Amino acid sequence: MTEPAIELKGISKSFGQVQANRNISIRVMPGTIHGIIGENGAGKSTLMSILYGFYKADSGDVFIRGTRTEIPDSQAAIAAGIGMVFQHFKLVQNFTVLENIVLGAEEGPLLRSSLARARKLLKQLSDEYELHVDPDARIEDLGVGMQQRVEILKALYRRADILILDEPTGVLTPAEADHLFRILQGLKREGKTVILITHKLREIMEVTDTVSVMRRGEMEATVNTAETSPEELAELMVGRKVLLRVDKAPATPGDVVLEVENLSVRDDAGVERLRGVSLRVRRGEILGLAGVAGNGQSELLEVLGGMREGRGRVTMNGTALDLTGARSDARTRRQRGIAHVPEDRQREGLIMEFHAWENAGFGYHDDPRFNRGLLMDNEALREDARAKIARFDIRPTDPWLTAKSFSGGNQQKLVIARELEREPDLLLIGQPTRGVDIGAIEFIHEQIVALRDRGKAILLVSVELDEIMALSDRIAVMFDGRIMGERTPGETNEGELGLLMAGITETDRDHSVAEIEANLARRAGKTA
Amino acid sequence: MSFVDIVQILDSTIRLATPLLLACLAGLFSERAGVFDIGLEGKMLVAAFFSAAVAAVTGQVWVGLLAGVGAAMVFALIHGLASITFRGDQLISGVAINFLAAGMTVLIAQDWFAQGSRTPALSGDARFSSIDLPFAEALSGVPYLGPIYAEALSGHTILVYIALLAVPATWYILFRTRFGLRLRAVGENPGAVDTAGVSVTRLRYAAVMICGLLTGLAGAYLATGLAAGFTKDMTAGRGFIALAALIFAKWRPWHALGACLLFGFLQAVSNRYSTLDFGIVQIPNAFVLALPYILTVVILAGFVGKAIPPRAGGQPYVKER
Amino acid sequence: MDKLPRWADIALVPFINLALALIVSGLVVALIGQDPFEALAIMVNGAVGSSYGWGYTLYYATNFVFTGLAVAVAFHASLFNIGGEGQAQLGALGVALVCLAVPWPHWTLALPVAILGGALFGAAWAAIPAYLQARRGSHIVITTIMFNFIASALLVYLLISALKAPGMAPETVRFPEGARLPTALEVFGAIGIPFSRTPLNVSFIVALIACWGVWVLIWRTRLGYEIRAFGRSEPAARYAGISPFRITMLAMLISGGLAGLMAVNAVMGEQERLIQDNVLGAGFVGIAVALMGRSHPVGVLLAAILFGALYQGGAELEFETSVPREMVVVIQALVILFTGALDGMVRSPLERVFLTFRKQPKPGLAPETRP
Amino acid sequence: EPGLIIDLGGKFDKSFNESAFTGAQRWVEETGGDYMETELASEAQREQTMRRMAERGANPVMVLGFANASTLETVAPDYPDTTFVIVDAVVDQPNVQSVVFAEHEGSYLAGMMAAMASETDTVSFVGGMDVPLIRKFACGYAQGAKAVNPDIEVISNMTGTTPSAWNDPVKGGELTRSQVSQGSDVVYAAAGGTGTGVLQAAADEGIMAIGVDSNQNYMHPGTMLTSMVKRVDNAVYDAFEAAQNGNLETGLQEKNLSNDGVVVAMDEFNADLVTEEMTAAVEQAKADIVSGEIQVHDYSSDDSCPALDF
Ligand SMILES: Nc1ncnc2c1ncn2[C@@H]1O[C@H](COP(=O)(O)OP(=O)(O)OP(=O)(O)O)[C@@H](O)[C@H]1O
Ligand SMILES: Nc1ncnc2c1ncn2[C@@H]1O[C@H](COP(=O)(O)OP(=O)(O)OP(=O)(O)O)[C@@H](O)[C@H]1O
Ligand SMILES: [Mg+2]
Ligand SMILES: [Mg+2]
Repeated sequence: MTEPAIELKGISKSFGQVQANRNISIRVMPGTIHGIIGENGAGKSTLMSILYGFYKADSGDVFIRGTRTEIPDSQAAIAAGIGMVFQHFKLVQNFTVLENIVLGAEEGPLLRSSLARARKLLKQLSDEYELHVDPDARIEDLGVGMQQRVEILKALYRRADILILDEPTGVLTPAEADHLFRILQGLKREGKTVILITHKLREIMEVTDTVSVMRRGEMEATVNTAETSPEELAELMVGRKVLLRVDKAPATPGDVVLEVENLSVRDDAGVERLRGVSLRVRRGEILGLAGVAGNGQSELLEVLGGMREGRGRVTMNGTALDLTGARSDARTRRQRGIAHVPEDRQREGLIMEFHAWENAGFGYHDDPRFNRGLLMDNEALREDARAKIARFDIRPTDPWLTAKSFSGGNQQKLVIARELEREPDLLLIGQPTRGVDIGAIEFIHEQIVALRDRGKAILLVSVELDEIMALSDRIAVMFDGRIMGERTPGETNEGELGLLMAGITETDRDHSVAEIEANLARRAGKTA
Repeated sequence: MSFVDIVQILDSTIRLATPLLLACLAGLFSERAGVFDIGLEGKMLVAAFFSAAVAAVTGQVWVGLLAGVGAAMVFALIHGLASITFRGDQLISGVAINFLAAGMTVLIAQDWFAQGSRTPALSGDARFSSIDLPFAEALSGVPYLGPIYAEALSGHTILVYIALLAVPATWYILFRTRFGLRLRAVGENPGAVDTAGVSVTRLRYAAVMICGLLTGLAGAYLATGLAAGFTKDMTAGRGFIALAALIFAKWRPWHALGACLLFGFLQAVSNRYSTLDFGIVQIPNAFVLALPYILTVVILAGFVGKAIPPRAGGQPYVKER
Repeated sequence: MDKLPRWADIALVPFINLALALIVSGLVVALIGQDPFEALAIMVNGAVGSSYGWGYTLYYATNFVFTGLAVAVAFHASLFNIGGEGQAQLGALGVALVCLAVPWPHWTLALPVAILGGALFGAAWAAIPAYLQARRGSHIVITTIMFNFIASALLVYLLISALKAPGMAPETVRFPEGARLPTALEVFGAIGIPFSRTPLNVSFIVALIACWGVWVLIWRTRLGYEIRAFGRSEPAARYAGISPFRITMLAMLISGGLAGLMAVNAVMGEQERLIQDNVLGAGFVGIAVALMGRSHPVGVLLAAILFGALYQGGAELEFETSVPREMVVVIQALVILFTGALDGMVRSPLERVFLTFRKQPKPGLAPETRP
Repeated sequence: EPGLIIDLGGKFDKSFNESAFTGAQRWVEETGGDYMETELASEAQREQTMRRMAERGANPVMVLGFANASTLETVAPDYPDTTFVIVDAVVDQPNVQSVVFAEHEGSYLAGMMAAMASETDTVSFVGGMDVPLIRKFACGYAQGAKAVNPDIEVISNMTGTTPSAWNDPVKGGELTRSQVSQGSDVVYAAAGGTGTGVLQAAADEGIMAIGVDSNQNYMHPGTMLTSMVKRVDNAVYDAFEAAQNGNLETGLQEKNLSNDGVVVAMDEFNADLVTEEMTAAVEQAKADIVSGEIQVHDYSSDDSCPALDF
């Protein structure tokens, strides 16, 4: 029997209070492609960073080709034949491809010979694996797909025979992804071992031999891909949890509050994140936006919330909103009746060093209620905070505590209390229960439904499918900056949504993989 | 302005540009590695003092040079400890180093020599003497280029030529060696260096120490080459002009030479003419002296090309959040 | 949760930092052959041992309060304004122009206008670096350094040309009698308390008011709230509709204005004419003061008095012994080094100590609490 | 107990301040007396330093340099029981003694020597801060040079317009080199601490130099033609002495050639450079100036100079 290429035993790792990996064991056989899936924050990247020596595990052992190996740093991992392509590329932007490839693997103190040799080897590698890149191009001039090839070449140049790819397709167009998979198949044929982290079930089904599912820092299961189905994986990934029951009456939608037409957004790096999104939210309904993180939901919330500029047309109660310029800011949005619970409460929703009472008015601090002339009426703010703390059962109840001394759930309640209490016409709410325990989840869900029942419009973004299912009156699924389709909770199931989230539509399922690819490529158009 | 004047001004330009150039290259190494350094001034100052003091005591300028460089490297080490090991604020550390140098040099000068804040005047072997380049005499007859070679280029101290040679050397090290590649990478994306299995800390310390070495040479040149001894605050803002030159040069060695020569030239001109009279406009001396700073602001404002510092500059490298 | 309890953060850490700075300073004194304890005694006695010492200590402290508050306000917006020196120089110009432009009949009329002049000029000098930072991304530290040099060149130019008084020195004529600020000697004298002749003047009251004003600004006004929010987290500020441009500009204008106010004390209160070197490095001392005072007006006031005492004590030390006044510069440097740059050296071991005294984290918090 | 405030540049500036310091030391040695001394740290601390001296009971309080004039003007009236002595400026207060020197006369002699020593018929002058006082030196120097050789060229440069010009040896050296390139072979430095750079550059370039204030001949034997010594030391000594004897006068004290307030230094360090002819000419001119036969124009009397354009 052959030794596994990699075997991890009992790996644990925590970052302060967060246990990112807990007692994880996994075996990967040589010459296979092994997939790892799991929700955002499940601990996939952490596990692989440990394997690559980037982080040190708190406990556990690593075996490489049967021998126990210490990996104190990346140097050791490279020596053991491991290469890694990080989720966020580790490339020097203003270096050429060649320079990036030889960095850290130079042959001698002078560069010339290293570069010459690398150039030769690069040509060889790129012919062998269809990894064509211009060795003299600067990274900053390359598209993400190309940059990724450089990362793979970097690993191959270091003679890696175990290659780890962390969400390699998150930033790729379908065509590029397809190309990547062909490369991976090529590597596999060469006898190399590939570990592929992804959120996209379609990719798992298509290229992997075995697949492991991680959930909340633990290893749920490892199965042969041939013996499983996307539906089963989706269920494993999301967890066999009791479906949360939210008591809610059927929606009675009224007028359209928010109307988004053909909205497009580029991020700071110039990558198109939203590609012509259109949707409507009515009074008295919850529109749930499902999708894997990074498919444009965050950007949509940010544009609507006034944190980012965009192109297209957005109307609120019939009048258009500025999408660029001074009046596209969050203050103006609030004045127009939009409240926003941001996805990242610690980075955006709260000032962690502020007291709870200061945070309770954050964003509404210019409200006349909290001001007396030039001065802020701190007593009024505190009074208001105390009321919110009581009504939303935030614990501890001391408004003088700083936000960072509250638990995640209570921090979230504080934000939600602040935004809901304004009785906004439209509530934008992102990941309302991320990292929040069951009691708080129920409470938060009740509050959201109650707001709906008071005739307000709600746009809900969540990566938790069951949350979307439980709360939404309509569900739209986002993939790659577009709306893939719309369903109503009663007529769909997690399996179908999971497939949509992976970019596979109903019609695709009846066709062969190749046709799906082509279909996707066509729909994606020419990007990158 | 006659040709002789021009040769003279060029001669003076080279002398005045030398400390700027050495300090500028020093900053270039440090900042290219991602460690901002507004403490160039301070390191130059301690080097100026220790080189002059030790040269005065031993009578040997080379021993003085060693001491000056050593002192600057000790200060560089402090900056490294603060900004690399303890992940402190690099700017605040630089400010502290400037003050520390300003105070310490005077304290020690007073303690050692009791001549106010100066060292005894250096003479003979305690000072760098000028050296003539080969054929300077023979070529001086050649029209135009002859005098420029014989009088402006030749006849400086060895440190001037070291500084000039340091430019191609810096270029070579940065762009043609493994060390240079890694050093530039660590200033742009330390994560890339770390994941490539190379120690970010070691690289940054190396860069900071080279910075110390070069500022040491700069300071030693001031006190034992250009002047003949140390006087209080004798760097007189040259460290900041070097910083300005570094930005002006957009962190590139040959451009640094150009920028330092330009700023040296401005000083040489302002030394010679108390106002610049262009017929229609008269530019007061104060303005000529402030020109390096003004030019830097203009560059920073992005009106003349954009100066993009190394991307990871100013931030300590933290692997885990 | 905070890694350190609040008292440790605002008192223990600065105390250890300061102690380290003073210990190293003591070593320096010992190294140059003086008895550090004797030196300390001379300094303490010289700074606070008489009304003369107090007068000078508080006079210097007044300067440092203004420059310290300037740095502190910018710090709250997480901007590092090291241009206090230049802004104070410009403030001096503003104050001088005000004092010279009008034959002031009485200081009560001159003071408010001079305050305005100093603040406006200082603010104007901060406005350009602020704009360049907010709109063009030029690093404010570098631009403010450059502006320090440009300010002193400008002042030199004016003092040898347009503003120069007859005579040899590059200075303006003396301000009119009506622009003289009452000194502590006169104020205390009027109520029968003897006080030495020192430059301590009513500007000290202005400084106290400025402390209070900054406190109100930062902790009581909407603008202060926004400055603090922006300084803590720019994404959060954007989420709350706080304009980064507006806050950067306003924080720097206020900071520059405060630095400019220093001139009311130094130029109007003491020098009574505009001279070239009127700031005396107080702009830089402000950095140390703000760092030590943890950017809180009360802390700034205390740190300013400490530094005022250091300056006055240092002058006495030089007078009494052969320790040059630069000893003060060394102490100042060490305070900046230990409280600013080497803070982590004290903080991280301390955090570890506090962590071991605290109970271990509950096992597996966030993940497991879900069904 | 007398008090002495050393001005910016420090007591070892080899020049003006050092001269005063030497005088005080001589007084200590000769009388065994004691005096208070402090060094000015910055422009802005003049007033504090003066007041501290006065408060400490120093009497007389001696300040050096014209830059103290406007400060002393306001400080002196506050201490009517203290006598102040100021060098190089006139302060019109009842308790102030103002000591001024006839620098133009001494510089005249220096100019004569320069002209006689010059082989290129070009001599030069490096001043410190560009103020009337320094122009007075330059003007006297030019007059002396032209008296010897009417066709001689006199180049004059000032180091700067601010007090930092007193302490910038690097710039002093640069100015000197530039003058050498214009043909000068004797340079006269009247620039305080900046002068050390001038004298150094002259020695490096192999031309002759003339020092100022203190006798600087010893600094570069072989290239120092002479030094135009301003007996600030005597002024200090005399003031301290008079105060000890209780007969310190206030008002104006003029120190000139007749009372040896200014002299050109002759000693073993410049003996090789000074010809007998020079000595004779200088002695003659000195006698003529003292007798009034020669009138040396004082620049500061009307802000103009017949022999030199600025
Ligand atoms: N450097 C770090 N410091 C502190 N916490 C961290 C760090 N890296 C990861 N975490 C936390 O550890 C947990 C697991 O993170 P990890 O990045 O491994 O998840 P993931 O499964 O890769 O998620 P994603 O799909 O979003 O990439 C998360 O809660 C995350 O916030
Ligand atoms: N970002 C943080 N920084 C520092 N301490 C934190 C942070 N987040 C949480 N804590 C501390 O850890 C404790 C537990 O936090 P956690 O969010 O895991 O609580 P929890 O048990 O999940 O509570 P809840 O049910 O309210 O979410 C908190 O009370 C808080 O003191
Ligand atoms: Mg990940
Ligand atoms: Mg929780």
